[in-house]
Amino acid sequence: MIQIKYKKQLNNFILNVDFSVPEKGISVLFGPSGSGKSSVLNLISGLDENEGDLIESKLILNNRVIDDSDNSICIKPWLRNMAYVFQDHRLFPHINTKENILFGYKRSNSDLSPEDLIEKFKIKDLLDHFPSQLSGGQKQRVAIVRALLSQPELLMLDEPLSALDYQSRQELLPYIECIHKELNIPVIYVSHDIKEVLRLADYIVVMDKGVVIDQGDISDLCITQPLLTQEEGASFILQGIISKIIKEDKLVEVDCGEKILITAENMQLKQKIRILIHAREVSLCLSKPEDSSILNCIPVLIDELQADRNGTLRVMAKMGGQIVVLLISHRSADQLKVKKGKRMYAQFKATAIIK
Amino acid sequence: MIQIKYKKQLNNFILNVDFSVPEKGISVLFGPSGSGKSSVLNLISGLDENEGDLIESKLILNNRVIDDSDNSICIKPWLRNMAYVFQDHRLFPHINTKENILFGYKRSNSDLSPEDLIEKFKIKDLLDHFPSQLSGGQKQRVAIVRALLSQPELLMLDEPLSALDYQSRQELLPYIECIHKELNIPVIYVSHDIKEVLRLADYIVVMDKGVVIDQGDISDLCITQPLLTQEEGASFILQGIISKIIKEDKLVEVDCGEKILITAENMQLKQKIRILIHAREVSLCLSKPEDSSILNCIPVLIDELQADRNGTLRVMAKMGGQIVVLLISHRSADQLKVKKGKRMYAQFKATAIIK
Amino acid sequence: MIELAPILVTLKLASFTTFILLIIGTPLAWWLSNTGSKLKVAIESVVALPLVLPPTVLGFYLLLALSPDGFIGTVWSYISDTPLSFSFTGLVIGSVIYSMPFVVQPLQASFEMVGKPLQKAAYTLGATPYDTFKNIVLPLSARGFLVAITLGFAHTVGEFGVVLMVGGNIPEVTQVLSIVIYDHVEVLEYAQAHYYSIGLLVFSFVVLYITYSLNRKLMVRI
Amino acid sequence: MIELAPILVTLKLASFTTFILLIIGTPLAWWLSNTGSKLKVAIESVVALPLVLPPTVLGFYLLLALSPDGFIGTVWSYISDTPLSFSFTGLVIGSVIYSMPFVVQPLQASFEMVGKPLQKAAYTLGATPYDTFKNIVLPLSARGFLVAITLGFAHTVGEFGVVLMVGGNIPEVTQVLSIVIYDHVEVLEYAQAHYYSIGLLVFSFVVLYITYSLNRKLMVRI
Amino acid sequence: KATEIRIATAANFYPTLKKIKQSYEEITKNKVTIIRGSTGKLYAQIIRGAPYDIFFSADSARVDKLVKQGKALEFVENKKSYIYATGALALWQPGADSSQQLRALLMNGEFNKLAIANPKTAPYGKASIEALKTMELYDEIKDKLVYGENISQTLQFVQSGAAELGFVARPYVNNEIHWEIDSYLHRPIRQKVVLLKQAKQIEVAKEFLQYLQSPAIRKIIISDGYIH
Ligand SMILES: Nc1ncnc2c1ncn2[C@@H]1O[C@H](COP(=O)(O)OP(=O)(O)OP(=O)(O)O)[C@@H](O)[C@H]1O
Ligand SMILES: Nc1ncnc2c1ncn2[C@@H]1O[C@H](COP(=O)(O)OP(=O)(O)OP(=O)(O)O)[C@@H](O)[C@H]1O
Ligand SMILES: [Mg+2]
Ligand SMILES: [Mg+2]
Repeated sequence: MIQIKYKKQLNNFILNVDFSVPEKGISVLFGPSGSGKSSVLNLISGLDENEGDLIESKLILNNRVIDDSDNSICIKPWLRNMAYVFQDHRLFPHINTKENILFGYKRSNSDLSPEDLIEKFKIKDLLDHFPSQLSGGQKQRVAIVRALLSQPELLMLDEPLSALDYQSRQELLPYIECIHKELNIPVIYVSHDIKEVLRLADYIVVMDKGVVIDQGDISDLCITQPLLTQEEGASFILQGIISKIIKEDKLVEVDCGEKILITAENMQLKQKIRILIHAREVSLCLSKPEDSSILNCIPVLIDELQADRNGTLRVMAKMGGQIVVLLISHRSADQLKVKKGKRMYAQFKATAIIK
Repeated sequence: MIQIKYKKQLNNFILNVDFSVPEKGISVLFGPSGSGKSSVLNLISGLDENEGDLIESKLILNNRVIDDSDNSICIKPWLRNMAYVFQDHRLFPHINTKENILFGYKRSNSDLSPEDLIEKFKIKDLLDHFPSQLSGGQKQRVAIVRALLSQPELLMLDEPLSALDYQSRQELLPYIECIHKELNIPVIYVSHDIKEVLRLADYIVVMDKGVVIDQGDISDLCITQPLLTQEEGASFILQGIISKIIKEDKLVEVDCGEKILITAENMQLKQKIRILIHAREVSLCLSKPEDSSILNCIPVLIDELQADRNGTLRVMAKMGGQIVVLLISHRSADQLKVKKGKRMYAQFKATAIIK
Repeated sequence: MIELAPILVTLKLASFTTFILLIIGTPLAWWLSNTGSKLKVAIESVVALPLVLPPTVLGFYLLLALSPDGFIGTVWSYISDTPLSFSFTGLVIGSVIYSMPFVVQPLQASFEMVGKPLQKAAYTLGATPYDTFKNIVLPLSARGFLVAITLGFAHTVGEFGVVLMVGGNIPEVTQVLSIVIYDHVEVLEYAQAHYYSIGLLVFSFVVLYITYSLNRKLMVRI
Repeated sequence: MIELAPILVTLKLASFTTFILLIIGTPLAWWLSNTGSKLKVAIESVVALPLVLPPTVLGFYLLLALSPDGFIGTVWSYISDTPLSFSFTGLVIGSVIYSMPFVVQPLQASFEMVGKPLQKAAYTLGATPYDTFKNIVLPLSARGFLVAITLGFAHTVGEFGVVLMVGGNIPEVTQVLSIVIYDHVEVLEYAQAHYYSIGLLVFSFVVLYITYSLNRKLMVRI
Repeated sequence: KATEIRIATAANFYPTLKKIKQSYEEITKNKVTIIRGSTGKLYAQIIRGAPYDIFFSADSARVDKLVKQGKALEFVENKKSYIYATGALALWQPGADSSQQLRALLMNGEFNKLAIANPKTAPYGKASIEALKTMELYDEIKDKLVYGENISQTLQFVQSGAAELGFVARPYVNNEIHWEIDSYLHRPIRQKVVLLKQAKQIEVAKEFLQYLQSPAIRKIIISDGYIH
């Protein structure tokens, strides 16, 4: 675990965080604007300035003590070997894209291939351009490549995709997902885009007003954590094994106790897979409708009913050993007489987020 | 109409746009990163620098010729009375938030109330802070208020919400929607967030590689325009009149030929309303299921089947005089024998975007 | 015995010169930092030129120019009856020319470093270029102004080659402190020279110290 | 008759001085622009101080300091046998002290304007402060260096009070162009003075013109 | 009523002139303002109308030139200029034991640097070179020479210890041990004074010049170390 503990006087409140994130995978720092996310990254990377305001600090990465106010340890930022993609890019204006991305690369023993990343991030055409000649999204891509190429022990990304369009995001997200797998670098990712968070996060730390209000695995938090569910509503994660590949329809059958169909490509038979489904996309019915366009309809056992926002009900149901979550209106709940212990059918389309 | 025509040599391609946007409402400029959106705003606001590269220009706003290369007209930027929220904020670093937001206000005959906007954008606590002491999202809010307070004849926003969390966005979106209604200012909005676009746009201009590849009313483009449908899929807009308010369930009944139920608050009876529904949230069935949690199930007449991405079919159906769009898999289409002229039921939940 | 008159003349001269330099130098530096004109480089060079001439020699040429049939003197005679040479006004003109680069160059550099983006933002908010300059560029160039003022003022205080030549070292009119100290050293009155020098150094140190402290506060705020 | 020796001595002196000033001034300016030390303001003030003393007077004090039993001279005698006064080395020391603020101040101002954010970005990419300074701050301060070099160089070329006092006007060793021109004016050989002056001006103009043109290209690229 | 006259003087005569000014101001109530500078600089200024009444030059050449250019007024019987003093040279080192020792130092070349005034601009410098040449020392020691811009700077060179020896104006070291250079070793250093055409106080200035020639003043000049 990476142990992170900081206490510091900020502008209008005290930042007081004490949390750990796994040394593997993507940990997302999530929270409203001004909650202190960037401040935490600044502290971790050792860039914080007003040392006078720092009350307490402790940072341990790979069993190496990096910050420790008790023992007056504070490794210099350039020795921390952490890369940081800033919210405001900070490309060097006097050198072109190529020199920018090679800046960290040249200063590390990085065994990554610049060509490879240049390709993946589609910046080949921009190599000769100076930062002032790049669009917002182009800057953001260049900044990510620059950070990656330094092959850090910890990669921090502060809303790295916020200036990118859907298409570019879709192209980059898989790559960001791979970073920690391929390069084995833990990633701390700051984002306020819930979709991005749900897709990328392995571990989530939720901040508000300078303190950590919640943290845990994505599979736990995605169901009920209010800030995470406010936009897309609750969601849940199913684990399974691919049991069939239906190439012509671009579908795969996943065995998660029950067999479900989801849209997916480039999968292998027997592959383990985790999928995230939004509760609002699941509906409930008493009998298996034979004449619906909805592909999945699986038997579930109603386990619990909880009040959700806007007068809807959050229904937790069991499907084998796994939990299915769905949202229905009070009206439907009444009509269908949904209650604990009842056997019903959960109906949902083939779209799901593959994690 | 605001007539906009520019031709200019950019870095790697020629920007060549010629389009008009309505003098009312929000026109969204949409397109991938690097497609030239910011460049267009720069040209409109008169801030473009490399005049040598400008080949042609024509800009007419409120019957006032602002740019016209044929007649060598090019009004100075400070006389255009257009406000611009830049992608990179550009707050003045030497003055505090308050002085920043009043900068344009003092230089206009604005009859807006600063207090009001300070309240709405939640920046009261930040008034004494200098830009360097603000978080990314805070800067973005301050920049919007600064632009608004100058009460321009045209407001341009370049991804103004990209650094904001969901909650803040939700709070600001209604206000941005109101700008053109309350202040009667046309707004040109650059965004790559399709949700934002669908919600805000009245008119859409789609750009790619420096040219306008599509433009039109949101209700036309949201069905098939590939860039608009790539993320959330196709959607469609229904018009209707509120026929009933069910307060306890936070639902309203809308009469759009058929009666449908949607989640909504603060609506009035007889109010005209436009709602946007995502095609993927609509499913098709042969008979009206009596035992489903899905609230809306309305009879439709299948009109047309089109191939969509990922092997799905886009089905256009008629509901009274309006069009309902839905996405189903080939498999389901086969099972249900969906074909033109068939009467079926469209089923969807009560969630919809109110425009 | 410490005389007050030269101190006053010096302060007056340095203040006037710095003031005039700011008045002339600011727009000039602003123009230089913004223009795309081909003249720019030539004018930049001309501004820096007086520097390379020894002060006394520059003074000599200024003396020629300022005298009633010299270039500047002729122009002046249309404005005023009193001759320029050996007058306080002449002294100010000489100092202004000589100290010009010390003011223009730091200003220009800092104007250029403020950058276009913020100026553009101001334009869209209805600020004219002048307004933008005054309210955005100027305050953001505070550091440059500080350098310009210190270098300009101090250089005028310390300068005496030009002053001696153009002014004629007339007590209470054009005799400045630097000349007095110089004279004391010349006639081997070292004690007096030391007094003045130490006084000048202490005074300058205090003034500079206060200025830089203020500047520091200023910077921290931003 | 135009003599070459003083021109060479002048160029040599100005080059050496500017070079040494850059070597000393750059780290000093860097330190000043970064430190939070209380000494900062005091040191800033001390650097600017030599400016306010008339050059000849400064020269006089330097002469005292450089002579074999003066402060600097004593230290020097441990390093080298040759005395400092009336030597080219002494001249360089004098010029360095006198021209210091013209180099340090513009550098400091431009270092400060480069700003922390980019430096921080470089740190996270593994660049040490020195590395960051060299590869980020330095190139971004090109404008400041240009000002520093022009002011420093030109000022050394034009200076002659200190030079005269410390150098002893020895032909081919410490006799610089400014003194030669001055001497010609002094003995009413105006024609020669004009030749030298015009030559110096034209030469300086050409050099400045080229420098500023290069700078312009540089700026456009960024 | 008190009238002010402005007297421009070459640096070397300044100390003596100050004494003269004192005694003059005591007896006349007129005010004398002394402006000192190098002869060349003062000349250039006078040509361009500097508001001085009287000019004490360090040499005769530049005064003669002024006279020729019609910048001078007559003040004594058909004379437009007047030799107010003839300078003398002295070899000096601070704290020397005797003039013989100084002489020996020079003759044996036992020094690193010998300071003289700039022969090009200062009459004392020119005379120093002449003297060295007459003594046939010049070629030997010319590489050891350092040049003060004027005679007082030369003195400072020696005083500061930067140069061991120096040829200075005798008035400066009149009260200290020095070796007086015989006046036949060089051409006389004749210093002239003129009444300037642009003088504002011609009468008072004439009166001052009259007073300059009085025996009491002559005594002051001579006792200060001038030959004449
Ligand atoms: N340099 C600073 N000095 C004092 N307070 C600061 C400073 N920078 C930021 N703050 C304050 O600290 C709080 C947290 O800022 P921070 O930038 O960490 O927020 P954030 O969570 O990254 O927000 P966003 O998503 O908007 O970027 C804010 O209220 C901000 O005003
Ligand atoms: N100053 C400039 N000079 C030359 N080319 C430029 C300049 N600024 C931008 N470009 C180029 O013009 C193209 C369009 O840039 P623009 O900033 O308009 O894109 P954008 O649509 O706003 O993208 P984003 O969504 O990433 O901000 C890009 O390819 C960019 O490299
Ligand atoms: Mg942030
Ligand atoms: Mg853009």
